[in-house]
Amino acid sequence: MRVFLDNDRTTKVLPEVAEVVVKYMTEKFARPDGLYESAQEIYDELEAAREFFAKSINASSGEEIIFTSGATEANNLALLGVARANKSKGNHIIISALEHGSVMKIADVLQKEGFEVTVVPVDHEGIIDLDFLEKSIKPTTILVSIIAIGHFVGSIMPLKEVSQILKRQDHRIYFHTDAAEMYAKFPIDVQELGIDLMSVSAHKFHGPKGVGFLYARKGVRLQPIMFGAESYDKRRPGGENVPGVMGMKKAAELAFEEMDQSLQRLRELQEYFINRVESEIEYVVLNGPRGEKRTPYNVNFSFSFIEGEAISLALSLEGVEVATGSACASETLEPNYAILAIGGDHERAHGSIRFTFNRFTTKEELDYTVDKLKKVVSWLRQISPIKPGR
Amino acid sequence: MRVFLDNDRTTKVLPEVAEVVVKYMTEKFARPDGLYESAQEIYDELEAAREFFAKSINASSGEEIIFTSGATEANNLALLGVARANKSKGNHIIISALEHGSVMKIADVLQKEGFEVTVVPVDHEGIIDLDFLEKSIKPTTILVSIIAIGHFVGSIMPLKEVSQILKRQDHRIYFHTDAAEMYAKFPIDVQELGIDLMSVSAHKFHGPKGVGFLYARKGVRLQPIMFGAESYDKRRPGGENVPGVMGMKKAAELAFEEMDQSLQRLRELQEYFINRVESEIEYVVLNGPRGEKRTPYNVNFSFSFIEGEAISLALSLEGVEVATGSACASETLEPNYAILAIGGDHERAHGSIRFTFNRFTTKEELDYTVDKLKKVVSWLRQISPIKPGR
Amino acid sequence: MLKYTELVLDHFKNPRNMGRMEDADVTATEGSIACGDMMTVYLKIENDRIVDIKFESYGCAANIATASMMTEVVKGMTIEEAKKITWKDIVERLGGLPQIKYHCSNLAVDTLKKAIEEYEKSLARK
Ligand SMILES: Cc1ncc(COP(=O)(O)O)c(C=O)c1O
Ligand SMILES: Cc1ncc(COP(=O)(O)O)c(C=O)c1O
Ligand code: FES
Ligand code: FES
Repeated sequence: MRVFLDNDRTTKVLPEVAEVVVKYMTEKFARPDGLYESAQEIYDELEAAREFFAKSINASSGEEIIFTSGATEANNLALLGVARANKSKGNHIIISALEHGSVMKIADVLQKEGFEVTVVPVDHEGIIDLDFLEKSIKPTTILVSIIAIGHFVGSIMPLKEVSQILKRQDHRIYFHTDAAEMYAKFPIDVQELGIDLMSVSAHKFHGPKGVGFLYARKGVRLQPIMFGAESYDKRRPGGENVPGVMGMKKAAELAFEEMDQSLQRLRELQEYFINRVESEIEYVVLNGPRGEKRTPYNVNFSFSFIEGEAISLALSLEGVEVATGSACASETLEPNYAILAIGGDHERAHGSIRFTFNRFTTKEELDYTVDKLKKVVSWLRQISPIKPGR
Repeated sequence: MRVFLDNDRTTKVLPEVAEVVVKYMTEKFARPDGLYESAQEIYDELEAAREFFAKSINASSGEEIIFTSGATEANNLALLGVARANKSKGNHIIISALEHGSVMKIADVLQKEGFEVTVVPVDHEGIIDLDFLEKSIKPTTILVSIIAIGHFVGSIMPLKEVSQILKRQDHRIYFHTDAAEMYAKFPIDVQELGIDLMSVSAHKFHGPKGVGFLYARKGVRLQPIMFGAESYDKRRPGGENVPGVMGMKKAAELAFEEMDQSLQRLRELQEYFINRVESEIEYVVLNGPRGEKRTPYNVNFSFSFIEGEAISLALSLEGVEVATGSACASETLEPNYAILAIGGDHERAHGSIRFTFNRFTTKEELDYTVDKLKKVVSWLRQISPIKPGR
Repeated sequence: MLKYTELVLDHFKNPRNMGRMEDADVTATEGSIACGDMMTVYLKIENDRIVDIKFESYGCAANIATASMMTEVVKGMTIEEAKKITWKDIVERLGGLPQIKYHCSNLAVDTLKKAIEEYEKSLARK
């Protein structure tokens, strides 16, 4: 049995989605800018796709959707784009301590470009400190970027509360959220949540790799990060990835159809999984919150006395594929920043394993996973010189 | 019959390529950075793909290949990347008058960032003026970007002569070429041609849209245009488009297999097509060079007394899809800059039609095209108030 | 990117000489939990020869596999021979390791050396 529980990293494309991609690669292959009929058809379909994505988040118009090569590019366009285009208004930016690595890196770059960056801490459950956020706002604050679901530990961020804080200020502050792990899993209403910019990636919800979009509310000024010839969308030039966009649309349609049932079903599975692990394996700590505050797509445990790279490798030899926050598994040999941000120490990061589900994850797969996990953990603990109580 | 002769804009993906894309979407869907076996397999396959592309242009190592979302991004990374990373060495850049719109636009942006840009003119055949190029070099010149095949008019640029000029200088000047219309159609040897950076796009040779690469010779300093988390290639972060890259590889393999025969066959077809048009339609001018100096994939005619948008629309109603340089077909209502650059006037741009082939283009398709063209041109000339000799 | 050889994976899956030794002549521990890797080596020595060796390891797969290989290599060696063992010998026997793992694979040989030192100190005391 092979159980893929690294769905936060990427997901498998569904056959229905692949079919659409193939159709736009091999039949409807024109680009929207030709003068002939097949091109005009593609133009109309891209427009319809933008309308679809706009509707799916209650945006007011398809023009607010900018197709990109994924969420990393969307994050770059949002943060670099807003910061560079609005620097006459201020040079202060706020992000959270649980942003995805791309936002972290972009913030570093903006700092080098002369922007001031405040990182809002999170509590031990991975929820941002709203007071701290409010107090860090200055007259020069132009942009706040808070990830929709806390990186690695699965905490659902209080996006609405953030936007309420921003709306109370005397000046306009743009609100961006990286929703790569939320879109097509949860309902999102950008009006209700007060979101101005939002990043999405198709390969996180069974869509193709290399495509995503940025939602940018009308009126938000953005400086492009790439420049090109006259094309379908001036804010993002280049040959339009029509098969990617149409595949992403199909994937989103399928996801939205099943959204409520999936959330309900996964919530139960998640509880079941957490219960089994906590009752059948000793010395484990759940990283991140429990219940409503946690996405049902994520479970994250630290196993004491053993190391995460060894755990994940041993699990993969049993057919179970997961992620770890261990320093030993990272290129930079740094322990996972998300675990440190929620107050964990190096050891807790070291033994952390992230299990991320998709909407097709089954109870059988999770049972298999727990069985293998028990085996692997007890075996590695046998090898370890560190024993409980010593 | 439907005859697609706008292959410079994009091409149809081959079934063999689509098959590969589907395999990497639905089966081998992991990303290269996981710790489990399926991820490590993908890592190896991406490495092998880089080696393949490196070999295909006689580059010295796979590390010199950076996967991008297409040639527009590759051009941005090359021009913005080299200019911004090397501005301490100089601020002068040279491009040609027949660059693709993306390079033109990027050069504008660099000018706003404080760089000085020289545009090398072309002769009436669309070949760059090497003397002018050599004379415009200054001690502050850091980058020369010359498109491999002149935009719109199909002139093959003397890349080797350009690099010889650059090598004769006292200081190092990087040489970039936008080879989107040359790669996988012609043999390219970056050592022999002295190319330091080269942009490629898969959808120009029956590969997927949304993927391409930049070749960057070892030692060339580049500042990324996007920033992100630890990933497969630091110079271009973001979820790797594995299906796109593997599809591009398949498309290139197929193209390289048939390269010589295709070039030979298309050269004959091109001559046949030009001859038929010139002998059967009056008042036509071939835009761009003849013979060896022209890519066999491009034919471009101006038809006097009539306008290109009308011609191309009328042709498309007959099933023939082409491009035009008419101002009427452009968003900005500007006549095509390539026709002006080769010394044509507004009228010539107005009546210009570009026919671009792919390696599967047949004699039957071209015969059909000439027949429809004759019909359309004579009909539009009947309508036109401008008559020869008046 | 972590890529292990078949032999490394084999030593990881089936570590040789793994576990505690209750009647060891000498025991040494190197590394720390905070640092992220830690190892204990137990030696049984007769007539200056390592007649038995066991290890325990807290760390990644490379850490475990190098420890396992190290025990296999030195078991049966004289103390003098064992002192000449280098980290490079072990890594070569494993068919190589990813470069990023070099630092932690040192630990196996370091811990062995420390155990030998302890043993020699205890002899000197006698
Ligand atoms: C010469 C040239 N450069 C760059 C591009 C842009 O390529 P892409 O569509 O991959 O961004 C094209 C095609 O539009 C082209 O023909
Ligand atoms: C929260 C979050 N943001 C951004 C990204 C990057 O997305 P992409 O792979 O589309 O660049 C990811 C996935 O890696 C993610 O999980
Ligand atoms: S124990 Fe940390 S890298 Fe091996
Ligand atoms: S992981 Fe810290 S030294 Fe090996």
